[in-house]
Amino acid sequence: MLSDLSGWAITAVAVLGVLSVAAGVAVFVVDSMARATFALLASFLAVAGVLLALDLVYLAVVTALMMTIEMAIMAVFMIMFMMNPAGLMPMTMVHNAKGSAAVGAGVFVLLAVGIWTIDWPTTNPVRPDDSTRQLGEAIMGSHMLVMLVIGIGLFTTILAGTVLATSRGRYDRLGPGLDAEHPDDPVPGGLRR
Amino acid sequence: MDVIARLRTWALARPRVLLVDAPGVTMLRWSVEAELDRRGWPCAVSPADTDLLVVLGEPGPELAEAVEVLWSQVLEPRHRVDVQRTEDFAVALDQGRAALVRPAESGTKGDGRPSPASLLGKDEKEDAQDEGMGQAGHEGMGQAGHEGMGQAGHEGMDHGGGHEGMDHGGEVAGLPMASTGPDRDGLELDVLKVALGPVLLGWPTGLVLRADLQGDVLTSAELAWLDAGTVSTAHDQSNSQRAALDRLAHFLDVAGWPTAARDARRARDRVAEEANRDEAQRLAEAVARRVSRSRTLAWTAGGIGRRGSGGDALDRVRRWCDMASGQPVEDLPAMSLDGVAALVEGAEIGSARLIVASLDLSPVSAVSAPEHLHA
Amino acid sequence: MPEQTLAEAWGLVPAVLGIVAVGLVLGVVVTAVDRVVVFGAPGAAVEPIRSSARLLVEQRRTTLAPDRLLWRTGCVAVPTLALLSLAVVPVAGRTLWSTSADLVWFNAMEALLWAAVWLVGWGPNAVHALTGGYRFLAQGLAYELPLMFALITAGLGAGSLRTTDVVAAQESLWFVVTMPVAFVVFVASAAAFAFWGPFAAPAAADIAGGITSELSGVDRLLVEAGRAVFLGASAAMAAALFLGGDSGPWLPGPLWHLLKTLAVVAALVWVGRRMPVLRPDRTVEVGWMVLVPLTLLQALVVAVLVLNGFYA
Amino acid sequence: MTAELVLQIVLTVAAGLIGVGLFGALSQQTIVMVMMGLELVLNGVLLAGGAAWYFLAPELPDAQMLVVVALVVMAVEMAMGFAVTVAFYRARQLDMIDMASDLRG
Repeated sequence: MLSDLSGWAITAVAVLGVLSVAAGVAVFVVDSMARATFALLASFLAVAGVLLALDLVYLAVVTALMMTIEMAIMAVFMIMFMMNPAGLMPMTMVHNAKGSAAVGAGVFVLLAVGIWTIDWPTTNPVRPDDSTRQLGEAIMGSHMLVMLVIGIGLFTTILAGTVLATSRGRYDRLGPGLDAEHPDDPVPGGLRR
Repeated sequence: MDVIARLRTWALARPRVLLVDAPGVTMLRWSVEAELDRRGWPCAVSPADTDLLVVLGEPGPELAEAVEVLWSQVLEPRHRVDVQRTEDFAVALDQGRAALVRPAESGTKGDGRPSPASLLGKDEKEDAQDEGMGQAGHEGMGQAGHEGMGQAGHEGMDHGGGHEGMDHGGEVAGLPMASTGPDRDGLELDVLKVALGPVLLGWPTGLVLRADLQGDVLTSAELAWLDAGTVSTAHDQSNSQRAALDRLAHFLDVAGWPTAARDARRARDRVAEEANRDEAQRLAEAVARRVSRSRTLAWTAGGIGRRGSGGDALDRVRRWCDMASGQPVEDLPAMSLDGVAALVEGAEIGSARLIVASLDLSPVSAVSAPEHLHA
Repeated sequence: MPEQTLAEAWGLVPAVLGIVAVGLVLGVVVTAVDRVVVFGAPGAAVEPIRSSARLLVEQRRTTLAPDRLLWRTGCVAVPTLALLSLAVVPVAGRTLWSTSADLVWFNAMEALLWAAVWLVGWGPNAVHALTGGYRFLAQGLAYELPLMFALITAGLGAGSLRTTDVVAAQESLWFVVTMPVAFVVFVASAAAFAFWGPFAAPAAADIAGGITSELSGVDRLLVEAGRAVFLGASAAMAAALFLGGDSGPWLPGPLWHLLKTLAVVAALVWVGRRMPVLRPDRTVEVGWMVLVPLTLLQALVVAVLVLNGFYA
Repeated sequence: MTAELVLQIVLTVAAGLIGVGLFGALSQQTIVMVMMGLELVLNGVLLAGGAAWYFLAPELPDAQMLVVVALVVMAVEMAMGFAVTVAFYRARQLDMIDMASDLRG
């Protein structure tokens, strides 16, 4: 929504940026799995806020939408499968923390050096009226192949995820001849099939 | 100051009421419910939601203790009213509201409100096996561990942590951690010990359901009456049509159908008034027809709690509908608590509540059933 | 830009205050209509305000070992998100702020509401509250996609994700005529996300109030207000997306929009209170197996109509 | 403040997210926490992609497409991660049951 960078926008971007990194650090600092999940969500929302300031409305809102749903589901998994979901018992579950920290810091330094030494070509680019329209037309036009691949990839993911996660197939539900009148489910659904 | 006092009076003019009925005071409860409906005072579903705790009759020692725990969870402004006789209740309710409106003197806040942790200690003696409670996760029990729990168990219960993996058996906030157990879906979810009752909306007061909760599925359920054996056997001999309407109202409360529950209660109260029999009959038939013909109720509550010859929860409710509209229906044999426990075994917590609400359980019938559980 | 936002027209602060006021009024209206139906007494209309005042004088609940930070965050987030979702609903012909992705914004706010409500259930460290939180997650997941497709269908018909464009595209024909399924699904999903009426399982009496079971005082007020405001905002959105927003003869536009919103609220409460709470293990299957394909089919029909120039 | 400086600040933030995410992905012991580290890395990619679009090439949709792809990668990673975790839990339990029957036999 800002066509030029006002002082307000720069301040907002800086604050949100700091917030996103701080929340990212919090993910691995807090004991509680629920808090870790929501710290990650806070990090995503801060990045979405920056994208909003950068005029990428659709991408910002979609980031918030997708990541919220993902984190809500993630919270359940964290609580189901992880120790210490509420963080009432202090504990650490890391291995090779020093080496990992060195790698993380090293990559950051490397990237930062690159970022601050490169001469970025920011010469008054032409801005589209509507970034959402630009993206939509790219998806349905010049970049359609990307979208096709993404679509197939997502569909594959749905199938693979379902296969991996379920333990009951149709033979369990409908009997060896697949001829049971009603599927044998632990909880009957609402369709009375 | 005056304005504030007036605002306070206005704000608390219709307090939310949590009713606790000791066994054997059915008629008193009916009159109080009718009065509350007339005044438009809503019913509370949890202690956090309560302004006025109304205890009807004289609870036995165990129930009285549970009511104490419940009372400790009600938040200021709060007031407790004990009603023994039918003629007192209107005055008692007025006094209760007046006491509620009076601002608490500064400094009294917190008096009589033990910290959650101290409640835990108190309850420990009562139920050692309730610990552990870990629901999904979080550790630490909610307020008051259990039993008392009035309402809902929720309070209470919660806790332990979910930890899988680490069976350190440690304690957190005074509560042992939960452990995991095999479950229906093969996912080794945490096992939380819960106690439902003895005071819940649409739940026979004094009944306590102890079970393991995994996710929202109850396993290894056990049912018991508080004060079992000491209950007076004086059963209110009331009109079966009114009793059926009352049970129907309870079931509809649990099923989350407030308008139908309200109509069932109003019909129940009208039936008692001799003045207008025809209209009362019409109301009773209308609500019975509405419930028994409801497709959505059949869809949502059908097929649960199936019991040999007695049909499922929905069939039992439809029998009550027939009774409520005045048709003669032969009685189903009373069910033992073990039988009920078998019905709720493996049920989702909401279905379990519906199943219990669809059975006419009372401490009296339990005493007559030989194999009932003792607490 | 041809269309102006409320913030540009009135100034930012008055516009935000105006939207908050509209949200609160809608919330009170929804609650009042609901109370009148539930208690069966016309006098119940003042009860929402009385309850709010009573909750303000009440103590806040504490439980043992709660996750206080997340709990309070959830409680504050619920009404905030409900008001934010109102930011893209046209009021007096303009939205508080207008983006090129208004419909997705509305959807995102409702997804965030989902996370916030789960936090309200998680925070107090109590069985019934957490059970309510899980029910809400399952219900939200099943109704998220149908709601998304319903919103997108309206955007598809208008060729824009901007709500003011969607309203403008209905000048000749209300979208509800060609998108009845999307309209019904939108309103039902909104009720599901506000855990209200037949979709109140996360806060139902069978789990002692579920996510609201441990709430009292100002926390309860925030959550209850949030769900009422969200229902009101959704009704206003439904009126804008499917019922032509502020178009109508004789009366001024905003009044028409208000009337349509009230009609949606009244219809929702009237239908919703005629049935018991639907248990989530029954409703989620309907969401996944019936509503998702149905809304996709609806979108397909609308897409074909768009290609034929029906909406042009 | 020049656009270049703002770009550099935003990119530094993105680099910070990537660094923190890498630390987490490498140091955590459980699948779900490793996934959270990877998500943080991708979060940095989102931010960098958005900044690149705004400051460097807003006339082209390529940077936006990069962000879309990063979002999809996140979704796929999450979905597969959860599925694998569930499968792993089931397998672990099956193992335990197998072991028990071995003992008996």
